[in-house]
Amino acid sequence: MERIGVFVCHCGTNIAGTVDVEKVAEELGKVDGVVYSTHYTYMCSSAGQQMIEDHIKNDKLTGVVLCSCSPRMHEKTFRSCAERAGLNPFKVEVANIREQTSWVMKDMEQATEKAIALGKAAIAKTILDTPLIAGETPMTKRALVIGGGIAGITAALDIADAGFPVDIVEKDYTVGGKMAKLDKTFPTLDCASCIVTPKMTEVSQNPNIRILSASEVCRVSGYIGNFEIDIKRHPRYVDETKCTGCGACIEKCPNKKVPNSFNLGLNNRKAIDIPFAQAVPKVANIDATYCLHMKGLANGKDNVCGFCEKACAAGAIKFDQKEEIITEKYGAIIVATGYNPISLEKFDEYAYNQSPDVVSSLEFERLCNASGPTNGHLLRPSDGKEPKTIVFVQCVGSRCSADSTKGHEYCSKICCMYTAKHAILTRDHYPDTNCYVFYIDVRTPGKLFDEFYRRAVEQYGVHYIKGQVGKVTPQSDGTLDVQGSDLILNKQVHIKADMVVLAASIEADKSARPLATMLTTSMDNNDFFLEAHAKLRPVESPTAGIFLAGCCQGPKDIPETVAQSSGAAAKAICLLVKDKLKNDPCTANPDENACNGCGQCANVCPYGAISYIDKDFRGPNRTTITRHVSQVNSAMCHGCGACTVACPSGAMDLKGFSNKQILAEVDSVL
Amino acid sequence: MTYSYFPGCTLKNKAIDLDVYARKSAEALGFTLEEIPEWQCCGGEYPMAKDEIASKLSSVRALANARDSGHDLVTLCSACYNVLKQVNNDVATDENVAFKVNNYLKQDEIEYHGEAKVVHYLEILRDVVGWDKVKAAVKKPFTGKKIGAYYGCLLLRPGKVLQLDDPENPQLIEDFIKAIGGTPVIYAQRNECCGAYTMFEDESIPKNRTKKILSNAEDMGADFLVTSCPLCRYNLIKNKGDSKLDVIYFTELLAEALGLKEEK
Amino acid sequence: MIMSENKNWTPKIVAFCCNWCSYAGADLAGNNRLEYPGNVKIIRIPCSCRLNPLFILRAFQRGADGVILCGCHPGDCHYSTGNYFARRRMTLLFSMLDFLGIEKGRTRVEWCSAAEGVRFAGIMNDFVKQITELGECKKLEDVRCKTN
Amino acid sequence: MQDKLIARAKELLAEGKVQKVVGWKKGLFEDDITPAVFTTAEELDKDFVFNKYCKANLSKYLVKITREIEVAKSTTRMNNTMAKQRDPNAEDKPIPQAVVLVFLKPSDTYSFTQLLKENRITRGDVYAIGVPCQDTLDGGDVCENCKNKKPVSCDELIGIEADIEPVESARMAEVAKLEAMTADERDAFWKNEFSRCLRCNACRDICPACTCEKCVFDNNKLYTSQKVAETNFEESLFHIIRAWHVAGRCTDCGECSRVCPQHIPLYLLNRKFIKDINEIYGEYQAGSDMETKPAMLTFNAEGDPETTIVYDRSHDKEAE
Amino acid sequence: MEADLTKEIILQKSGVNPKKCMVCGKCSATCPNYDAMEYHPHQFVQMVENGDLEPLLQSKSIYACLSCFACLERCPRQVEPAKLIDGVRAFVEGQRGPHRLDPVQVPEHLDDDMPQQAIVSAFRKYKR
Repeated sequence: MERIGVFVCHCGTNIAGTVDVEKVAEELGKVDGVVYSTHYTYMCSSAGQQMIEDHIKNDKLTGVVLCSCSPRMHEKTFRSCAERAGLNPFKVEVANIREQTSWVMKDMEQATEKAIALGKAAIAKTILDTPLIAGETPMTKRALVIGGGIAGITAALDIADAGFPVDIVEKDYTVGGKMAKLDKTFPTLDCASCIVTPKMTEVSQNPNIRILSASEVCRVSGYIGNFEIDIKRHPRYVDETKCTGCGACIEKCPNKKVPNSFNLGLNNRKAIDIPFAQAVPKVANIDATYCLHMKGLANGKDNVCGFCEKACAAGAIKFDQKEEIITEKYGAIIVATGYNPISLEKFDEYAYNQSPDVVSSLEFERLCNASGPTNGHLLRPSDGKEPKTIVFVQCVGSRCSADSTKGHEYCSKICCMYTAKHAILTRDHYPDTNCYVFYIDVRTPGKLFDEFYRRAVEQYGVHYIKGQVGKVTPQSDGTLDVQGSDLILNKQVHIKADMVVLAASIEADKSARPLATMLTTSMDNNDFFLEAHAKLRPVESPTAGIFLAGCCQGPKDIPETVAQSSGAAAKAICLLVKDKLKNDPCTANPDENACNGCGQCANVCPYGAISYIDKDFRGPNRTTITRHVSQVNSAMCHGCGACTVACPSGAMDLKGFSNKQILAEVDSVL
Repeated sequence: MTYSYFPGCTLKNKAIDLDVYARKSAEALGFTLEEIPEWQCCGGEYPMAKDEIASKLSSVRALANARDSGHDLVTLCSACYNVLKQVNNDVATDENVAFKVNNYLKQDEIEYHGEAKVVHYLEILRDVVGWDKVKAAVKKPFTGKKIGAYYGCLLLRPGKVLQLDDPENPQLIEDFIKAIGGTPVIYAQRNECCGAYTMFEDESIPKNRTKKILSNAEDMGADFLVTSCPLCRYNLIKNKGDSKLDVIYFTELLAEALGLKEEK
Repeated sequence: MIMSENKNWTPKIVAFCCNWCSYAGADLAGNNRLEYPGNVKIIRIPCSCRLNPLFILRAFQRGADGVILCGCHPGDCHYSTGNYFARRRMTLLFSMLDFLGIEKGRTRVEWCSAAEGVRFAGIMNDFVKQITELGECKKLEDVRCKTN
Repeated sequence: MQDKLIARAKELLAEGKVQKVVGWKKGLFEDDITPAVFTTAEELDKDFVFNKYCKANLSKYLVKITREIEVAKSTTRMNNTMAKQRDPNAEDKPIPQAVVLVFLKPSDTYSFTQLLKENRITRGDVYAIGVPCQDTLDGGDVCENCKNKKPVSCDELIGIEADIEPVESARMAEVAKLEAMTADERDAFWKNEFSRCLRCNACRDICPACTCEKCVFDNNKLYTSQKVAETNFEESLFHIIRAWHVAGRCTDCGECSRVCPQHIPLYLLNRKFIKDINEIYGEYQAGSDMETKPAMLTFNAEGDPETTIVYDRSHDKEAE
Repeated sequence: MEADLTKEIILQKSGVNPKKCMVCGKCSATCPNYDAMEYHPHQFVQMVENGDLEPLLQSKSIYACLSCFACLERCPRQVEPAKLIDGVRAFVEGQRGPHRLDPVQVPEHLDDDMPQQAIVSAFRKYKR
């Protein structure tokens, strides 16, 4: 038999002013199951709490009902108060007779009537409250960072700094990502490599961080605190542990005709190569499709070439290296898969496929970059001459309508600024080179952004033209006839350009969607990862234990990316410091005996917390019945209750908000 | 393999070559063009206005006819291709158009909802015959000839509807040129308009357009141009001025390459 | 429109409120001392998707004259997708009630955020007004279950 | 046709492909025909019938029968393991395999598929033969305006084609007629219908979608188990909730109305849900395949209308 | 006829929604016959949207469109200006008495090689 205690709070005159608290206490005292009922000026005061504790002990209360302010205000207070008195905190319910009664009514009679009704509901609920113990799951104190760009690097360093081991999985041969390819950064114009490469070295030297380059996540299982991940390590045909990065092999390699992916194919590399001088790990890799020896092996000849092997003092060359899959456990995952520029195939009115002098902005970065194919001298790809006129085109593939088959609907956010940067750098190094920028709008929200853009116009004399380019016609003399519109002067302009630079829309990396599927986390229809809450939880994914950093969540510039990465890292650390995960006990739990295993509930669960197992049940006369029944992982369940309504047999119920309880509340408020 | 064939007004006299060589080559490459009975002119220009129904009927009749014959409807003239395919798309996708069109067609007891498939002759070469087979059949290859493909507008746009090739970076005619042994010359103006029918409005329009196109093609080193549109060909030749570029129908080149040209 | 027999009749209304938005919105309405009738009884649920049609029918069965569900605005659900399911469920349920001839407007769904205290009070006042006009709910109640 | 089916059933029994046959058995009178399980050729010859009175949808019976087969398997499995524990080198008893042959009319195959989709039937235990639904079969409106005559997920078809063009049918005419009434008329209509309800639960017990291990109306753990009915709303509640629970899962087989001793047109409730789902969220036929999700287990964030659409759509004539 | 009705009719005819336009100017940038136009594709969109129709109805620009679909193809917002221009043209043709191109004028343009295609197309564009 339940023994409920009711405590009505005056909250000074806040409640007592409009509600006849004595009457409330008296009326609720009469309700079945209530053994004690009283009222007091301030229940939340230490005296009030002491009073509650005493009565729990002395009257052997099995449940406590407070008629006071909103549960959102003091539910926690009173629950811990009950806990101190040895009562299960989830046997405490709060009737909201301040915010939802005394404060919204003037008529005392009605207010009192409502307070009583709410009180009765709370009592009914409390009687049906089952003592809940928060479940615990162990925590693997180790984080996985997927993607080794500036986002991944920042997050990894922060987590490692907090003393937790971190693995970075990077599909490329080196970390550094896009930022390592950039020349300068806006709006401060400091050199990208100069700020990112030290970070890369830090990563490589940090004892808490392990870099898994040339690797990909290929299977995910488990849940927050206990993820189990398969990582596929692609062969680089060089033993990472042995290679010193001396580069002797590269000098000896005879095959010079291998497109250099780090320079976006703007120049060639050797079949064995190190992406760039500051690569991390600084380890050579062999491009199997071009390596003469490996081609030989393919045709059953093992005597072809092999100079690199001979040249390598460390004996690091491993032609027979195979791809391997390693399995690791992690407590938290940070997704930092980054972005790529959109393919320009579909935009050939700009003649990207027709002329090497039409380049994407990222390619332009390489052309300006000291470690790039031209060693930092801005020379156009076709004939290596200095361009005298450059046309920049904004919004290529950005801001297209939803029904467009070519581009994306969103604004890529960074193009306006890096184009201003490109123009400024060009004008700064080559004052006699003219720069034209075709723009729709110049978007510069950000610290010192608009100032930067104005400098481009006023100080560096970059010509900004409000309009778009409609057609680029390459000429045999190597120039490009750029036909565009100038909406301000209302005329069609033709510019004889030496180079055209296309601000290609940035889009989520191709690996993102399959990864999201593996992680059972949501994406928007642009393949950007969805945040748990657009405003309040921007660095968390809806799936517990998975956090988002950088452009995988949406277009961002470097400072934003770094900020978000540190945010994600902080969130991950908050998780990793815990020895055990206390999960909210108000979770869904199915009644196995009533469960049909029909699968409806799993369909509506946003957290993938519901799975099915074949369970043996004892049947009549010594039979065994194996039934397909649903199981809720309380570590993953957030307790929304969507499943309880999807369940036709009512087998699925929600602790703390059970069907019975809500029905009882309904009955008692009416 | 048999196709319903819609020649279109021009191929019956001014552009005889386009038509005759197409039929010959088709036979040589193992497919037949079966001219559909009593076809009417497609109108040359796709009527864009939503309330234009009557002007779409001639196309619809041809399409319905093809559907009944059970063959795909093949065209040579870019304009016919464009109009037929766009109208077909309208009837198939726009309920309002379909409804009104079928009201018109009631009296001649036709009901049509876009079942037929419209293909261009070049499409057959690419998708059915295959470039390799064409290459194999070539007797007199255009070796060393630098040929510029002139697509114009009607073969490519609107890309969403026609879906013949990438409207900005087409390969179709270039592949054709390779197949007959020539060397394709890529020039940016190949998919820009020739001026179309505007000579009636202002003679200078096609002149300017032609100048731009030919100079670009010449500049990129083309010996001559190939097209599938009589109107384009007319404009380009009429207004060529001092340019020495000739413009030839692709079927004529094909026939020549296949060694069928003499026997006319 | 049905006239209620006893003149001192006031409608009984049950409001199911999502803990994360509209319940907080109700609190905010309180903080701002925005009045709405006391015959609106609020029941807290974790999410609009927790609302089982059974609860609504039960309320009517027990003599409620109107039932309203308040959840987070579409896209803002604390559990990211809950209110989308709730929306579909309620659409179909309400349609069925309409099919059975229950007057329109005895049931309602409103999206109301934690910041919309004013709106919450407004919604409640409006709903009470609407139900008062509709009068006592005769079609659904089940006399056996009537307390008092 | 009947002989064909019997012959084929015998064949399968003889080959040992199946051990049980679920079919129809003639009763006292020609027209009272009950579902029955046959195990021998003799029984088949003696009692098996297939005629225009074979209305019963046999799919639901498979739940119980396949469950029995599975129980036999799992019991043996369990006993084997326990035996192993007692004596490591104990001999494993063979797992008893059994397959049941069932005859399904096109409409019934949808219920069958839906049950498979919800893991209520073990596919491997069933050999399903699709048979024609005699058009003479008089199932009232449900049959006259049927959803589809195209059989799905059968192992074999006798007397019907695999892909039959969907039939033109005024399936929603009756629902629409009701929708066209005023609210009060509708209220009166249903009060009158439900007033006859005995709460005999026949509709629930026959329904192929109602295969819950424990029905909410029998589950004393919830406050929902109500047996006797005194006032009209009791039934309304029962029938609304029942319709609600099968919404998106009901294949519109019409068994509920067929078995109702009081001839309450319950199928109209289900069709109402189906109509709404089709019109608001796009065409969906429960049990037409194993993959597609029913309307209430998915959503369209942007596309879904707000609940007010109900009142915009309502044909209620009464003055606002 | 007052402007907004005219606008309504034109939008109906063309099936274009000018509100989708973000004024990027791609259409006018891409138009091969820009210089022959007094009002340019992007202006058509904006002027129709603003109900500023008289100038358009009076202008020769409506006959300068080559229907080459380049603007329609390249418009990032799928506004399809060509259809709008043709809508205005069709409206004007619907209103006027005499044809823009009277059959009697045709011969002066004719020559032996002119394809029928040219004439029928022209009639479609310049005749009611």
